[in-house]
Amino acid sequence: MEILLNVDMLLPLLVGMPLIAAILTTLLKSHRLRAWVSVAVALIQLIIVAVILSLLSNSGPNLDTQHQRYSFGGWGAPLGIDLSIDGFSALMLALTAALTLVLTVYSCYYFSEPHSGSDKTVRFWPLWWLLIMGINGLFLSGDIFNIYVTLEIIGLASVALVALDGSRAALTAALRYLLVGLLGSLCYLLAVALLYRAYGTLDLVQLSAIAEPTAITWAALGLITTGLLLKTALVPLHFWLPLAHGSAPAPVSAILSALVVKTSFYLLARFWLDALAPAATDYGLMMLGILGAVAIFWGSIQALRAKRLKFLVAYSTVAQLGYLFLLFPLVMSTGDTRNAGLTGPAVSAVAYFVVAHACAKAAMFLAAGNIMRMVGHDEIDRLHGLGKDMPLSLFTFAIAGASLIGLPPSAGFISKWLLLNVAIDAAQWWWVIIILGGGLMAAMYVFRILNIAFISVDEKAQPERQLSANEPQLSANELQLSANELQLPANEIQQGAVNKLPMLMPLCAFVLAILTIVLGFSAGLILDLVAIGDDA
Amino acid sequence: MGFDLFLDSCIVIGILTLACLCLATKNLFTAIILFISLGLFVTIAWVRLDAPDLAIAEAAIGAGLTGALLLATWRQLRIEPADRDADTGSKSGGHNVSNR
Amino acid sequence: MFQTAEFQENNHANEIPVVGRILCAIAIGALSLGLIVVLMFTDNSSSMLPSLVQDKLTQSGVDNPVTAVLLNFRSYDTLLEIGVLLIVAVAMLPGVPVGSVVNRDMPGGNRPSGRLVSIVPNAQVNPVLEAILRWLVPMIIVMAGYMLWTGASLPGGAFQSGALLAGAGVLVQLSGRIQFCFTSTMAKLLLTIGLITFVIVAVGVAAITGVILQYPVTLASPLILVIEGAATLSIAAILLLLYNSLATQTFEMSPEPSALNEEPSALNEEPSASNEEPSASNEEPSALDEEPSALDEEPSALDEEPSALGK
Amino acid sequence: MTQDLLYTIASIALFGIGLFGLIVVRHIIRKILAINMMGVSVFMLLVASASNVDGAADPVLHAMVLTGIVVAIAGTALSLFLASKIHSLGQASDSDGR
Repeated sequence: MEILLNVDMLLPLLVGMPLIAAILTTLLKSHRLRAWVSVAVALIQLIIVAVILSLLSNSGPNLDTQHQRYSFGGWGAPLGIDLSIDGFSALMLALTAALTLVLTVYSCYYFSEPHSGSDKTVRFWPLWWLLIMGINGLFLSGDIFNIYVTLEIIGLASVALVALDGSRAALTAALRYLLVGLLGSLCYLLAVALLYRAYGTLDLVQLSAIAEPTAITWAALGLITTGLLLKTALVPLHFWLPLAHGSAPAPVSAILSALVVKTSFYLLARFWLDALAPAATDYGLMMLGILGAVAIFWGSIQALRAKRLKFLVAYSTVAQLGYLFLLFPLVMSTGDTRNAGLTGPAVSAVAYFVVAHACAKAAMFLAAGNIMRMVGHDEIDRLHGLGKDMPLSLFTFAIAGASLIGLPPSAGFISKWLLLNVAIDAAQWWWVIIILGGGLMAAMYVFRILNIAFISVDEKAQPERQLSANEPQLSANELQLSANELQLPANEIQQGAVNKLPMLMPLCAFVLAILTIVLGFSAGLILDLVAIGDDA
Repeated sequence: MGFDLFLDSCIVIGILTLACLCLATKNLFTAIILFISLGLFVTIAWVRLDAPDLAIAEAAIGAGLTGALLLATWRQLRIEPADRDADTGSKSGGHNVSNR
Repeated sequence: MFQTAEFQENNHANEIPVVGRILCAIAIGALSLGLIVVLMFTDNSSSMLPSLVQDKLTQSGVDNPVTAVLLNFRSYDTLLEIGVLLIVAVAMLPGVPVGSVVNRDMPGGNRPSGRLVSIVPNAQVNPVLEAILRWLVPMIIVMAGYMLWTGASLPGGAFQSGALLAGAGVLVQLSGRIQFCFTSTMAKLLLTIGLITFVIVAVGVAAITGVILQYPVTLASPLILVIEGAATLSIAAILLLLYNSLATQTFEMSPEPSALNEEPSALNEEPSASNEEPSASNEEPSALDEEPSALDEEPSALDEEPSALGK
Repeated sequence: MTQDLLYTIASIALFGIGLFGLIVVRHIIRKILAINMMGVSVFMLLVASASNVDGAADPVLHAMVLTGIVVAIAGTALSLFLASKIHSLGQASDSDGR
């Protein structure tokens, strides 16, 4: 068994399966068939990742990283391209596979709505799978130019998915996102050119071995940081995110917030703490942390002021991304973990945070998508009394929100607890204030929604009628539906039957929300995983 | 060596000048044509830099097809119902594209 | 910076103020200068990669080192890159009138679906152009094939010859006689054939050598040619699709799908609109090889689009 | 002053011009042109780096640039497509009165 199943043999499958799915979904004519293929591939992908994880954790923490590489074409690192995996990237892959499965199932139902046109699935599935391929490829890649290609795949596929809606707002958001993405990847490519010029290699491991703190390395690191900050949407460069994430179809918003922005964060962590760690200065690390702190507050304030639910969730992403950047100053002061790759307590805490946020945010976007689907809009002021109509979706929103706030049984709580611990250990008490303050503000914007949705039931009927009057473009069908909604404030499942909201749609969101709770109880699993490859 | 360097300098100066002109010119069509010429200059630069593979690719893709795409889009942007009504083209619906 | 997609040329209202421009210029200038200085005072590492490529060239199955890198040493990059092209192709794929499902967003009838290449029944074709194309297009196709074949040893390869083929397609489409439709199954097969072949070969050689994309040395040369051939077809198809989508977009967006060649008034704008072209292109008469010809038949290619809009 | 240094300097200058254009220019097509210039400048840096090795030029860099050119046209096409679609939607909303 051990001989047959090596970890490295499975790595190319994670790129290959989505690619095959993309080809099949391009060629298949029936959209039912496309959906089945997608679900099947998502399942296979999850199984592969599960096998990889079990093999990795069996081989214990002290494994030789050289064995976890796969050389395409058998050429080996400097000449060919290697895939590599360590604890952090394994965690990211697991997260990707899990989210992909849930979101794929959700998308099957989301895009089957009659009036959206089945034409969309013709584009959606190939783009979806190419995006997954890019994400998997990026997490696995061990070659800086190959990372550029995967970055472009992710960027272009995300843009195409955002534009899928076809509305003017969505297209404008997509175009802006595309320009930002292209600028970001060009900065990255320029840095690759500088690094190759200076060091003559494209391999990440070799680069980390020979990188020196010279001017050209700093220039390259600066360019990489600028380019990837644009793509991660850290605060001064976040201007594109709310519109793009807020205008996309629900499953696309979910994957953009949960995974796509994390890919460029992952790269930043990879370069600052691993590949170019010798060139990372305390000043730069501190700067990233401060920007993160600003992001937490700015994003939260904007979320409090948002008028539409999806924009609130998108601004919440801006805020939550700020926490990730606390990684950099926190690593700085636990000095001994520098140069040790992506391991150590700060990395564990942030990795946990990434997972917690991804699940919670995906759940939130799916819940928002359900609300939009049911009600026909997502304007916060008109969501009164929704809690009675869509209890499961709102409950999902509440659980996910609790995780974002950091309330006890959730994964969000554990991740913030870990971050606080690291901050106190590192004697950087000021982050403690920021983390707690950010949680408080998250509570404010989450409860703002819950308050409107659950408590103000008596005002419900009127806004609903206003909705019908205000939006003349609603078809007769939809008017009928909202009338049904008024007459049948029964439970969610009956509602679903009437509104053609399949039960699985709120259920998918709910599964993700439950996942944040489950992760809260089994934190050890994730922390062990990140520790893989830790030499200590 | 001296002549080679002179030639390279000319190409480089040509590229930079074309880039500036392309962004500075008032007419969008001219800008696109200048960009295509920039692509041709870059093709020559690739030849000078001993990269014939790239020169062919740049001529075909960078200058040729990109130029075709740009011109096709430019044509699309010109087609407007508003333009047809008020064909003076001064300020038609805020979308006066080709403004000379 | 990227506030909205703007189409105004000289809209002074929301232009960045002069001070902002100057500050911006100074900042960018300083950064560029810094980078130049850094680059000037950094020794280039003598990378060992070029010599490594030379060493392994005999095992790669081709003589052109660039082709060897693209399709053997770093073939994974090339695979992903065709994936990039497929993303854009799918994103720009024209809308499909799906069988029984009535879709109000999609125009129904103006595209002859089912066939990749179709002849426009009563197109206005420039006779001179068509005569030229009759000679030029076969020559380009032969040229592309030659470039693909010699890509193993001389400059050239899949991308170049794919781009050439696409260029031929663009010219043919510009002539107005023939139009392409990318919604057919055949077209989709063409768009993906490069990736399909690549994946099949990658997995196939893994069955022999045990490593994905590791070609057996004796088979490397034909396998690379097979991949390149398929990739050429896909690249050409995708690039042509990109042009096609951009050039005929108003078809899809038009509220009235059936309006075709029925509005004489729509053609009236052409003379006035194309008046600027001679004056504008006079500035660069020499630098262009193919653009003048591309512009010449603009009216003939245009006669479809405005009519779709006109009402 | 050698050939590769000349092209290196030019490439950085072109990058600066492109970046400046991207920020300052308003028209969307010009922004796309500026992005393309930046792309060309990065390619130029790569090719200039390739040519300075004694003897044959570095094929790895050439392959990278070839990949980059194809990726660049993909991005350009997508952005032009979106721009043109937004433009035509603007018309549609004008004429439909939506």
